[in-house]
This record gives sequence, structure tokens and C-alpha cells, in this order.
Amino acid sequence: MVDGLVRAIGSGAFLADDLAVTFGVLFSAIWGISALYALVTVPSDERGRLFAYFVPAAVGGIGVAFAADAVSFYLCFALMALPSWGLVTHPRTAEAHRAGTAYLGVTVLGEALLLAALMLLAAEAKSIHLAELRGALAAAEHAGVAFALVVAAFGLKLGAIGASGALPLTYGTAPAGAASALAGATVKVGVLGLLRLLPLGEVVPDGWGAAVIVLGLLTAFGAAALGVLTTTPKAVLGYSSASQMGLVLIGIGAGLADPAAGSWAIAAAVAYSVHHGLAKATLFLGEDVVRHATGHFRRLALAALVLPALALVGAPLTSGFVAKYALKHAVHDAAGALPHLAGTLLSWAAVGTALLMLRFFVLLMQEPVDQGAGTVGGAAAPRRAAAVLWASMLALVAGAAWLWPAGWAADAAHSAFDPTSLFAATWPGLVALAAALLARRLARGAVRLREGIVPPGDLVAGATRVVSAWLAPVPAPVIAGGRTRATGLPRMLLEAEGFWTVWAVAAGVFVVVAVVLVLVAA
Amino acid sequence: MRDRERLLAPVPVLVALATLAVVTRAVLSLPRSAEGLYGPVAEAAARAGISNRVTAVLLDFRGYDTLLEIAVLMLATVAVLSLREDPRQLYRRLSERATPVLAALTRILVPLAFVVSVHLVWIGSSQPGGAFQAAAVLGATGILLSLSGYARPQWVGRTAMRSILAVGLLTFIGIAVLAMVAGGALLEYPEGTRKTLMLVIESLLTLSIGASLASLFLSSASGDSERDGR
Amino acid sequence: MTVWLPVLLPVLVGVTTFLLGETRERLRVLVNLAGAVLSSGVVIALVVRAYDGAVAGSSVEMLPGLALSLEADLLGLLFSAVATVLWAVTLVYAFGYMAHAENRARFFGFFALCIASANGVALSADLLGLFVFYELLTLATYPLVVHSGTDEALVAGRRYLYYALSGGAALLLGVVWLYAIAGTVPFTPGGALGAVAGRTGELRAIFALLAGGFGVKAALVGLHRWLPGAMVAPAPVSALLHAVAVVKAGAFGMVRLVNEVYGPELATSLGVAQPLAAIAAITILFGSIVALRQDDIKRRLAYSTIAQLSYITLGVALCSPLAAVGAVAHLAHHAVMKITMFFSAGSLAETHHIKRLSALDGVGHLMPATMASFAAASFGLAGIPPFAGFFSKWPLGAGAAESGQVWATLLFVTSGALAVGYLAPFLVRAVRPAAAAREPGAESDPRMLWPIVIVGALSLVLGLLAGVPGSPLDWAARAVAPSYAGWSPW
Amino acid sequence: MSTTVLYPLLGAALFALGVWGLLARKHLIHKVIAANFLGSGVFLVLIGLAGRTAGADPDPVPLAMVLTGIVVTVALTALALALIKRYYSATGLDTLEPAEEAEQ
Amino acid sequence: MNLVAHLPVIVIMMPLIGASIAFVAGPRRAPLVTVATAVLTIAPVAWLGARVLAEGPTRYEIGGWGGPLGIVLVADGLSAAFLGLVAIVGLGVTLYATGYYRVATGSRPGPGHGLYWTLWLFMWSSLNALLLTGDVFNVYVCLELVGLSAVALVTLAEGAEPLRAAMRYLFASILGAMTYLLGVALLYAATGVLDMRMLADSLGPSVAAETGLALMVAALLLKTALVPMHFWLPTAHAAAPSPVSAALSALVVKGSFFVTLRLFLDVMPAGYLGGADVLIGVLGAVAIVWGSIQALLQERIKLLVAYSTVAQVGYLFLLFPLARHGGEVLSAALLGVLVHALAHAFAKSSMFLAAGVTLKRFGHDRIADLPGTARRAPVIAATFALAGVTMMGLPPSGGFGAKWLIASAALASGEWWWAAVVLVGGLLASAYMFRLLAVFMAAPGGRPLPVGGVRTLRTEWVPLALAAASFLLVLAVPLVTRLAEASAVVAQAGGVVP
Repeated sequence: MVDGLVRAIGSGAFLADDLAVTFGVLFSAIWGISALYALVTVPSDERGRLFAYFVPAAVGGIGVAFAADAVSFYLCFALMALPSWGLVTHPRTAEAHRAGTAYLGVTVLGEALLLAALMLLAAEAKSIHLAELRGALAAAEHAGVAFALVVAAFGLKLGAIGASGALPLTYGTAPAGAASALAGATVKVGVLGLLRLLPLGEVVPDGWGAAVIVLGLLTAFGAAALGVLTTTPKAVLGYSSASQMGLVLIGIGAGLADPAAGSWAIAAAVAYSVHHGLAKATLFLGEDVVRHATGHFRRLALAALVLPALALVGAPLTSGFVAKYALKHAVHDAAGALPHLAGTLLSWAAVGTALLMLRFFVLLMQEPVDQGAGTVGGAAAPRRAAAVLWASMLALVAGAAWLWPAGWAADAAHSAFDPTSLFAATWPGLVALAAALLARRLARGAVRLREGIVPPGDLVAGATRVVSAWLAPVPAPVIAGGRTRATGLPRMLLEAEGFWTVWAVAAGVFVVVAVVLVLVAA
Repeated sequence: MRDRERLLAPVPVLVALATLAVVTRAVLSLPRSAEGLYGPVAEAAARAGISNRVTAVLLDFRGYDTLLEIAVLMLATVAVLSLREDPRQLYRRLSERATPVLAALTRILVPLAFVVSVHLVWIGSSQPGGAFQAAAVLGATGILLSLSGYARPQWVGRTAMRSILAVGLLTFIGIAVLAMVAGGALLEYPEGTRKTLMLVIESLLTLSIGASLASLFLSSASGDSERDGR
Repeated sequence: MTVWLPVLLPVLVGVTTFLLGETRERLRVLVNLAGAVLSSGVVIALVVRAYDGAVAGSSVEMLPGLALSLEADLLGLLFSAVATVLWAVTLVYAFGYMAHAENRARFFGFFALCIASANGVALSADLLGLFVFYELLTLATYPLVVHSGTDEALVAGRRYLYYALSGGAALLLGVVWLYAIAGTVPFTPGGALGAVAGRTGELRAIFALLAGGFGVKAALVGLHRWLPGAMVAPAPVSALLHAVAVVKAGAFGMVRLVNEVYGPELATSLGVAQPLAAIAAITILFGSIVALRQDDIKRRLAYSTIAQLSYITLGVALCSPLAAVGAVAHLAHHAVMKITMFFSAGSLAETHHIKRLSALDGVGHLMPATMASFAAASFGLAGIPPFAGFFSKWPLGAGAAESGQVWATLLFVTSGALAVGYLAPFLVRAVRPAAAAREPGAESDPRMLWPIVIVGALSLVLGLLAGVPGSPLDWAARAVAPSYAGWSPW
Repeated sequence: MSTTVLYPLLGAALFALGVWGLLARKHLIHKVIAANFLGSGVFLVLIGLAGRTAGADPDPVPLAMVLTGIVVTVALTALALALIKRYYSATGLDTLEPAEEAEQ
Repeated sequence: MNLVAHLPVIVIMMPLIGASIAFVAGPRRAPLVTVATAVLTIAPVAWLGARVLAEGPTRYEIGGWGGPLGIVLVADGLSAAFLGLVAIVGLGVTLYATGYYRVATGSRPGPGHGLYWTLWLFMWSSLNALLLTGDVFNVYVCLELVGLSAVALVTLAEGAEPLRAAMRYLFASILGAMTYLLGVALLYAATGVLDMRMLADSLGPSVAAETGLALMVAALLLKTALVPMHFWLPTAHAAAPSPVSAALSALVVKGSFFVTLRLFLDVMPAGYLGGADVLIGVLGAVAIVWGSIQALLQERIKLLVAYSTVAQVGYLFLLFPLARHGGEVLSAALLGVLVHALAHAFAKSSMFLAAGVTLKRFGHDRIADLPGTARRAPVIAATFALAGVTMMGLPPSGGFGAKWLIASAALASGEWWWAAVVLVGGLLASAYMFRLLAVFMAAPGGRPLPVGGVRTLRTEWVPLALAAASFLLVLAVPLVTRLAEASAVVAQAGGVVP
């Protein structure tokens, strides 16, 4: 076991199974384009500092897809997560540092849970290869604990309910390129982790599947609710990521609940990861382009943004529709009441996402034009390049639906044309539109409602503030030396000795001792 | 301290009574008659040819005790000598008191005392007498001489005086070691020589002890010197 | 006979340093460095021999029926190698750090004596020898703690003595009692108390005494208060002694006690291992949490040491083979990482008079190399691969899980998180733009910088080379394997 | 109550008196006298017990011990007196502990 | 005449003759004579030790009169060890005194009109006599000799304080001696024998004999200053000139302890005095604690060291309660006490000599006002450090060996509390020793810098040598073991197997 652990490091056990290739391609695409975008938009003096953190994060982010054993996985996971702190705190404002601390806290906790899970499983499987760990999970002596640890570790990464505040915090302050990478790639590592470790499609102690589904549902709807009420466009996108990941959790939960639905669950998770990754990255880049654009270019950009938004909602002919198709199949195949309930709720989740997208557009339009160096009017060259990069992302998102490698994707696309699924895909959007219009009229007066009442990061930000207040460093205690005069007990002892050595007493004591000795001897 | 004084007043009496009780109990428990070492001493003394058994025990059987005893006396003398203050002041005060009557008395008494001490040493082996009694007489003559001004106190520090003081112990050790060289154990006088050797020891001892007693008196008779502790 | 060299050589160096007096600087440097390098050479030679099974041993008759015997087994050599090699590095650092301090002859003399006693603790073949050198270590360290002579140092020294000597007394009582009922107890992997295993009551009391005695230097909670106080000593002392030699002697004692005196089976059957594990766990949490709140840099590192030391105690007390391997490996890894941190703290204090965390802003730009090494050590301490710390934390956690004590795995992991908690502020502040105006580019004195960089790099290299035979992890595996019947690390 | 019991008891009484004197009396000369009492008490015990022999004259060994004891006591007394004289000339005190009000 | 047979006598007579010659030779040549005598005495002592190791205990009948009449000198392992101790420490003190007094009094060699040397040699010879005598009455005479010379030596210091201390010491020794003599009188009356070996054979359950022996033991305890009868020691040892206090603490105290050892082990059968030996053990334990606490509170170095003697003497008396168990426990405890006596003597004498030099160089020995001595007088600081380690009983010093043996004997005998007392004593000792060392290590800071003084080789290096001896004593333990085995009592108990 030790040498196994040891030899693994030496050889750096990495492999390229199909899961690794898919995620590898996805991650390298997103990290690549984000890097280029950041290169173009970030002013040159800060560029050195940004890329000092960006490069290791990118290497970790891509490497993690190919890791085959626990140590390499954990190594890449850490290599991706810790430098990202630098990306979050790049603008060096007080708010950025607070967000950085919160991010660090959540990440470290996530890593700790992951490490614990890996250790447990490694001890159980007597080896450190992920495949064997995955096999050992179900039958492990402390299976429950291990399962909880795995779900918690990757749940934190996905922004599951409770921690969903972490995502908006992370993306709020990161520069555009970095935010798109973080939102697009690093979140998906959570999904990859779950796929690597959870034995989808195998017999699993009952209750696990249900738990994940419930978690997924709560996350989907909770995050959506928070997203609608939050204040900044990037925060809305953060919450929407959390909500989308909730859907993925539902899929995985279904896969766990019923082995039959295992293959579809994996397909759904992968599809969602790819679709959401691309769409969310585009949205973030788009948000930045829009903020820096003016006049008709701004209107054109806004219009273009509608495409990824629609994809997220799962409109027909978009990658979202394909992913949702796979998710529906996973949910339907799984037996049991809970999966079916989840199936019906899926469409309502789409409503949530649509509402989020509307909220996003509303907030984005209110954003003042950022006169910063990157405005279209100003140094035109970098902005134009940024726009071109963004356009390429748009193309990817649009094309994703068609050039999907997986076999089943073809009949998914065809199903777009039969009326029932067409209707199923569009009604959530319409309902969301109606609800939004109604809300605007009702809350005309309440400016605050428009402003949003939930600060980005809600629970997590609050916890960080409390902890850092408690951690206010305590100065070292100063030790006062100095002599102590003989008072109290010492004085008493000295006087006792003084009395003792008075001649009469002393000699008397000697004779008494002599007499006592004689008596004792008798 | 006042109340502590009253509290402790009866303690010495109680302690003394306790000692008395303990010793009495021991004495009363002893058998009424016990031979002790009377027999063996009598027989050994007869064999060694010494009539006075106590002298035999003192000088022969437990001679080592006597040797150490002489060492004690000499040590005391040395100690008192080390305690004496500056001898010069001593001389001035003593000589002032010398009166003609005292001088005349000294001239008569000293030779007489000398003869008496020699006699005492000689009869010591058979009747009560011996080194210590003779030394006492010699000591007294020494004091008389210094009081009458003939002997000066600062002589005490002199080499001559010191050698007289030491000669007693040195000869005793010398003879003891000689006995060893002559084949026996320490203090094992060779046959027949016991009487003469004992006499030699006795006489030199008398000289030393007499000098010691005199110097004990002289070195501390410093009169009322000022109280400057040195 | 060579087994005595690692102990006698430093003593020789120490005595000559005393005799050389204060002024002959160059000669002192020469003698100390030569001594250190020579001792390291000897230790490494012993290691090579021990690797292929030849265990050298020799003993000297001290009291009738009681001999002071040394033995160069792998476990002992690991600690001895750590102490001796790091001594050489610390010497270079100390020459820089103490460049303008006074009483240097006395300092370097006692420094060498400390290493001699540490080697003695490492290489002794039985409890008596361990105790003798354990007490000598206290004696040799005291003058270093009170080196500056200020009132604060004296108070810290006094407290150090109270703890160390009462620990020593408990240890003596334990050892005497054990020798009274079990005769001389040589260290035998897997336990040496088979004959008297029946007398459970006495054995439990003796274990408590011995664990208490070692616990003082291993800074278990309650017995730890002397360590933060001892930070008043000069940096090389805090670095080598209070991170490597002295505190590790306590932890090393625990390893010997559980693995080679009582043996894991007897320790668990007597039910003494679990309470020890509990105390160690509490210490880990206590140390980490208190470390979070310390503003003074060295005190924060001291509390971190308290926590990390109990990794070793807990690892051994779990009585699981893999955890024990992790514990012994951690003994070496932690030494390297913590010494880097103390070196950096010392150099910060010496070059920029920064002693408090809050004054640390922007120091990363001023002393890039120092802070880089510090960062490497911090990542290692937090147990992040590929740094060395991960490769002792992983076996610890996995070992705990393997023996069914999952709570221990969770504890190791949370304390790793807490470690990030109390180490991140260093890096976060170092990277910030320099707040106050500071002399630009004043990196520490080269004699201080090179040791920092070397041990910093070592924290990474030991991690990367964890697989290579001869690395601390592999070394620990071979040292611990015999204590667990039928378990092999491969 | 034959003499072999009476004299030792008298000796014991003398010894007790000596102990009392040494403890109770403050003046140094009194203490030296008490010390001599101690000595003579012991010697009386020795001689008294020596007389228990059946024959006319007593057992010689205790007698020799007494003789040696006397010489030793003389030596001790001489030193004590010289010391008291020197102590007096140095401090003007004639007791061991100075009078209460003077010090402490 | 084969010299070897007369070794015990030579060992006693040599210093006695030396004393007389030194007395006659006068103040100027006395130091030379004394050094010569010291060197000449060491040779026979060593030779005697070798002979005892080779042929076991020997008896020497003085005047050829064996049996009850004559006095017999007994030289066994114990006495050889103590003689060796007296010789080595004696030589050290003599060398130190030659340096110490030349420095102190310029031309005038030594106080008391140059009689220091004679008194010192008298004390040496009386100690040798005391260690070799096998006759109970002869012990009385030797005790008187030792007491007298000790008192005389104490008076040699300047000022009034030594005189009062000497006075108290004198009265205490008179009271002790007379009680001892009374004890001998009763013992002789009961048994009719004075020789120790014959006493051992003829000791019956007679009240007089028990009372006699009890009184003798009480007197010896007073002379060894076992608490509560320690009142005379601190003032006397602190007030005396430092070479004298070194001799007093290291040797004189051990002399009377040696006789107690003889009485308990060779003369009286086990448990003869009933609970007396346990009572003595308890007093020993009290002595350790009380002495150490008092030492902790003292302001002056010499008083601290004197009270430390009171404490360390307590260890010696822990032997008696353990001796009851006989056999293995007795031999281990006896060896432990023997090693402790040696280690303590070396350490204590080195500390007093070092204190003397401190007094000479800094003008005072108030602990609080001696900061930074380690920097100004490193040799003195090193001496106190080494001696301190032995007092604390930290390994690998001789003190540790003693504590280990006593503790393991106690544990083996089942009376574990004696082991606890030994450990507590060690801790308390470290308390007062480190208090002293801490001040030495302190930076001079604002406090007044001590006055510099003349440094001579002898006064500095002799204390260090003695301290080193106490430290390295552990290497000599095998030799001491064989000496202990050569003692009569251990031979009966079947050798030393701790």
C-alpha cells in the first residue's frame, strides 16, 4: 500500500479514458479562450500578476481530468483550487480580499473532505487507483461516511445548497477572463469527481440516490430563488450555475437510485457539464463585452447574449435541449416515486432558470457603461479582439448541439421537431416571461426589490465575516520579570527556621529526639 | 519573643527529668554484679609485670586512646593559641603587676615544685601519680613564672615553646612507630623494654602537658583588651 | 564503536568551542562546521549499513547491572540523521544570525551539546539510555533558552525547567519502576514486556508516567506551556531545538514507548493507547486553533509545532502500521518544514525587525526567496501534494481509516484545513503591496538565505522523491515494519 | 540500695542537671559549668557501674575511660573559655543569642 | 617489618606527625609541610584501598592486644571508600588553601597566626582515625578530636559571626559527645565489651544496651546535623572560611554518618533498635524537603550551599529503613548511599571553594547582586553548573547513579515512598540550583558590575576539578561497587545485585 502510494507518484499515473477526454477537451477549450480573453483585456502591468496565478490554475484544471489515482487527482485539484485565490483577489479591493478569504475557506474545507474521502476509500480498497476506490465505495466498512464525504466535498465545489453563495462570491470580483474560466471549468470538476467516485449503474445501498436527488432539487430551486433576489449580474450568473448543477445532481441521484438509469445519468451529467460550461463561459465574457460596449454595438451584443441564455433554459435546437433530453431519459428510466416527481419538477426548474436569465438581462441593462480602458470607443484594438473571441465562443455554443459526438445526440436533435417535446421545451420560457412582466407591474414602486435584497454570497459571506472577526490576532503576552521579596509563606518559613535555631530550643529538641529514640528502641 | 519565652520556660526542666528517667531505667535494669574486664586485665597486667592495672590499661592495652588523648590536649592548646590576640599587649599588662613579694615566693617555690613533679613521674608506674599529675605541678610553676614577670607571654609564639608543646606527642608516636619497626604492632613494646619506654614517654609527656597548661593560661590571660574584634 | 561517534563528536566540538573562547571567530566556525559535516557523514554511513541489515551496537557499564548502550537501528538513525544534518544547516544560519550577538562561544558550545544529547536520545538501545540523554538535553538547552539573559528569557527558562524537570522526574520514576519489575528493557520492535504482561495495573501506571514524561517535551496539551515561552530564545535555537531536536525527542520517545517497549498489541490490550490518542487529538485541535489567533510570528509557529507534534503521538497511539509509518515519516518531514519557517521568521526579525504578523505586509516583494521557501514549507505543513507534508499525512489518515478509527482521519484532515487557516495569512500578507515604506530589496544575509532556500527546497524534494528508497517515507516504512507482526509496507 | 546503684543514679542526676543548665542558663560561663556537670555525671555513672566487680578493687577499664574523659573535658573547657573571652572582646555579649530588644 | 601490614596505622599517623611538624615549623613553612603531608597521606590510602579490594576487610590489633582488652582498627570496603574521599577532597582543600590564603592575607600565611595548617592536619588525621577505629570508646575520642578541630577552624574567619557560630557548634558537640559517652557507659556496663565485632556477637535484648545504643545513635545524628538537629550547621558552615566550610560539609558530616553506618550495619542485628531506623528514615525525608526549601529562600550563596548540605544529608539516612530488608535491597541501597556520599562530598566541597573565590573576587556573595557571573568568571559558573547537576541527580552525574540505586532499592523493597522522596528531593535541588545558575546567566543589565579581583590558578581550577570529579564519579561506580562488596555487611548479604 505504501509503496503503491509511493510508486504512483513516481510514475504519475494519468490515463485518457473517454470521460477524461471529454472533460479534458471541455476544460482546455474554456481555460484556453478565457486565457486569451484575459490576455487581451487585462492591462499589461497587472497581467504578470494575474498569469502568475492563472497558469498553475489552468494546468491543475486541465490535469485533473486525466488523473487516474487518488494522489494525482488531489494534487491537480489543489493545484487548480489554491492559485484561484489569486484570481479572486486580483483587483486587490477590500471586497475582493473578503471574497478571497471566503473562497479559500470553502475550498480548503472541500479539499479536506475530499482528502478524508480518498483516505477512507484507499484504506478500504488497499490501493489508490480511482477505479478501484470507486469499486470499493459501495461495500466499504464505513460506506455511509465515505459517501457523505464524497458528496459533501464535490457538493461544495458545485455550489450545492448552503454553499451556493460561494459561487457568486468567487466570480463577483475576478477579472472577466478568470471568472469565465472559474465558472466554466472549475465548477465542472465537481461533476467529474462525482462521476469518478460514485458507482453509477451499480448496486448501491438504498437511500443514497434519493439523498442526492433531494439535494439536487433543493439546490436547483434554492439557488434560483436566491439568484432572482441578488444584486449584481455576475451574482445572478453564479446562482444560475448552482441551480444548473442542482439539475446534474438530480441526474446523478437518479443513476444511483436505479442501476438501470446509470448510463443515461452519466450521459446527462457529461452533457450538462459541456453545455453549461460553454454557455456560462460565454455569458460571463458577454457580460464583460456588454459592459464595455456603447451605442448600437451594445445593443448587438445584448441580442447575441440571448442565444446562450436560451441554451441554458433548454430551448429547442440548443445544447441545453440535448442535455435536458438526456436528463429526462435518466429520470424516467429510474424506478421509484422520487425520480418521477423529479421529472415533473424539471420543467419548473427551467422556469427558474428562465427567470434568472431575465433578471440577468434586467440588471445588465442597468449597468453603467464602464469607461475603463477597455471601452469600445477607447483603445479599440483590445476590445475588438475581445469581441471576436466572444463571437467564437458563441459559435461553439450554437454548434455544440449538432456536432455532439455521442450516438444518442442525433435522435435528441430529431426529437426537437416532434410537437410534444417542442411544446415541453418552450412553455417554461413563456411562463417565466409572463411572471416577470407581472412582477414588474406589482413592484413598480419598490426600488429596493429591483435593487435585490440578497447580497452576493449570503450565508458564506456572513460566516466568513464572523470567523475572521474572531480570528483577530492576539498580541503575545508580555512577561514581567523582577524579584519577589520574601513575603507570605517564605517569610513564615524563614521565621520558623529562625525560631528553630534558638539555642535553648535546638538543644532541647536534640535531647527529646534522644529520649524518643530510646523509647522507640524499647 | 516575650510570650515565646514564657511558653518555653518549663521545657528545659521537663527535658532534664526525661533524661534522668531514661538513664535511671537503664541503670536499674543492669545486673547488680558484673565482672566486666576485671579478670582479663588482672591476668594480662600480671603477665606484663605492671602493678598498677589502670596504668597498664591506660598506657599499654589502650595506649592508642591515650595517644589520641594527648593529641586532643595538644589540639586544644593549638586552638587556644590561634584564638589569642596580639601577645605584645599581653606582656605590658602582666609585667606591671609583678611585686617583689611575688618574685621572692617564686624563687623559692619553683625549684621545689620541679622536684615534686619529677618524683610524681617516677612513682607513677606503681602508685597513683604519673604524667598528668606531674604536668599539673609544672603548669602551675609556669603560671607563677609568667605572673612574676620572669616568663614573657610572647614566648608562647616562639619556636622553642612550640617544640616543647609538640615533643610529648612526637615522642609517643615515635616510640609507638619504633615498636612497629621492631616487628610488633603499633605500641607493642618489645619484651622487657616496656618499663623503661613507658618511663621515657611519661617524662616527656609531663614536660609537654605542663607547657600546654601554662600556655593555655598565658595565651588567654590578655586582660581587658579593647573590644576591637580582629 | 562507531555508534558512539554521533554522540561524542558533537561533545568534542562543544568542548573545543567553549575552550576557544569568544574572540577566535574563524576557528570556531571551522571547528563547528567540520564537526557537523563529520557527524552527518558518520550517521549516513551507519544508515547505509543499517539499510542492509547490519545493526551496530555497543554499551558502556554505568552502574552495576546497568549499562548505557547505543544501537544504530533504522528508527533511531532517522531522528539522528534529521538532527545532525539540520545541525549543519542551522550552523551556517546561526553564523549569519548571531553575527553581532555576544556570548557566541557559550552559544555554539551548548548548541553542539544539545545535538550530542539528541543523538544520544535517538541511538540509545534501552529506556535508561534514552532517559539519561533526555535529561542531558534539558540541561544543554536551558542555557540557550536564557541566552539573552533578559528577565523575560529567565522567566521563560524557569518555566521550561519546571516542566522539563518534572517530566524528567516522572520519566525516572517510570523507568525505575519498570526496571524493578521487568529488568533492563532493551528496545525490541513489537514490544519487550512479554514476560510481565500480566501485571496490568502496574504497567498502566508505568505507561502513564512514561507518557507523561515524554509528553512534556512532545508538548501534549496541558504540558505544552513551556514551548511558546521558549520562543524568546534566538531563532537558530527555536529552529533547531524547539522544532527539531528537543520536541522531537519527546515525540521520538512516544514512538519508542508504544512500538518498541510496550508494543502495539500490548498497548491496545492494556487500553493505554486510546487515552493517549485522545489527548493527542485534543492537542492537535487545541494547537491549531490557538495558533490561528497568535499575532507574534514565532508564537504562532510554536503552537503549530504543538499541533504537528501530536500528529506523531496520535499516529503511533492508533497502533495501526500505516499510521505509525506516517508518524515516523512526519517526524522527518515536519522537522524540515518547520525549520524553514523558523529560519524565515528569524531572518524576518533580524533583517527587517518584523516580529508580528500584522507588520508583514508586502514582505514578499522585499524577501522573495525567503518567502518562497516559507510558502513551500507552509503548503507542505498543510499537507498539500506534492510537498513533503502530504506524504506523511496521507499514511496517517489512511492508516487511521484502515484500523477503523475514522474519527482520526477526519481529525487529520480538519487540522490540515486549520493549518491552511493559520499559514495563509503569512502568504496573503506577503503578496500584498508593501504598505509601509521599507528599504526596498533587502533580502536576508546570504549566510541566512542559503540555508532557508536549501531546507525550503528540501520540503518539496522530499515530497517528490517520496518513492525513492532512502526517502523519509520509505525509511520510516522499513523502521516501523518489524514492530507490526506480519505487515509489510509493500 | 547498694553503692553500685546509688552512684550511677547520682551520676544520672548530675547529667540531668547539666542538661538543664546547658538549656536554661543564658550566660555562657554558666553553660560551660553545666557542660562540666554533664562530664562529671557521666564519669560518676562509669565509676559507679565499675564497682560492681566481686573483688575489692573495681574494673580498671572504665577507670581508664574516665581518666581519658577528664583530659578531654579539660581540653574542651579550655577551648570554650578562650572562645568566650574572644567572643566577649569581639561583641561585648555574654550570651549566645543577644538580648531580645537588641536585635531581631 | 612489612609496610603493607601497618597501612591503617600509617594512614592515621602520617597527618598527625605532619600536624606536629607543621606546628613546630611555624607559620611560614607550615603550608609546604602540609602539602607534603597531604601528598604523602594519599599513597598509603590508595594502597590500603587496593589491599582491601584484593584481600577483603582486615583487622589491625594495636599493641598486639587482641580480644576485649586492646583496640582494633578495622579497614573494610566502606572505610577504604570514605578514606579515599577524605584524601582526595583533603588534597584539593589543601592546594586551594595555599592559593586562597596567599591571595587573602598577602604576606601573613593564613589566619590564626598561621595555625590553620596544623588544625587542618589534626582534623584530617582524626577523620582517618574515626573511619578506621573498631572500638566504641575510641570513636568518642576521635569524635572529640574532629569536633575540636572543626570548632577551632571555624573561629579562624574574621568578624564576630564566626565566633558565635563556633560557640554554638562547640556546645552542640559537647552535648553530643557527653550523650555518646553516657551511651558507651551504659553499653559497656551491659555487655562488658568495647570492640564492635565482639559487641555484635554479645548483644542481647538488655534494656541498658538498647538505651546506650539509642543515646549513641542520637549523639551521632546531632553531629551529622540530621533535621531537626541541624541548627548548628548552616551558621557554622557559612561563617567559616571557605576551605574550612568545604571540609566541614564534605568530610566532617560524613565521618559521624560513617559511625552510625557501622553501628547499624555491623554492630546491631536488623531491627535491634525497633522502629528507630524507620524514624531516622522519616527524619531523613523531612531533612530533604526542609533543607531544600530553606536553601531556596537563602539570600547568600554560602548559606544556600550550607542548607543544601542539610538537605543532601537526608538522603544518607534513607538507607536505614531499607537496610531492614537485608539482602539485595540492602546492598543496592548501601551502594547508592555510598555513591551519594562521594558525589555529594565532591560537589559540596567544590561549591564552597567556588563560593570562597566569588567572595574574594566580588567582595560579597549575595546571590541577587551577582548577575552575569557566567560572563565575568566562567570557571566559577562552570563549577557551580557541574556541581549543581550532581546535586540535582541528573544523568550522567554521580548523583544520578546514587538516586537511581536508592530509588530502585526502595521500589524493590516495596516501600515505594522512599523512591518518591528521592525524586522530590531531586526536583527541589534543581529548584535552588537553577535559581543560582539563572542569576549567573542573567545579563549584567543595569545592576552594579561586580568588582574584579586577582585570579590565581589554584583557587579557580581546584573547585572545577572537584566538581568534574563529582560529575564523572559515575565512571568510578564499578570501583565503588567492588569496595562496597568488600564491606563486611554486604559480604553477608550476598554481594551487590541491584
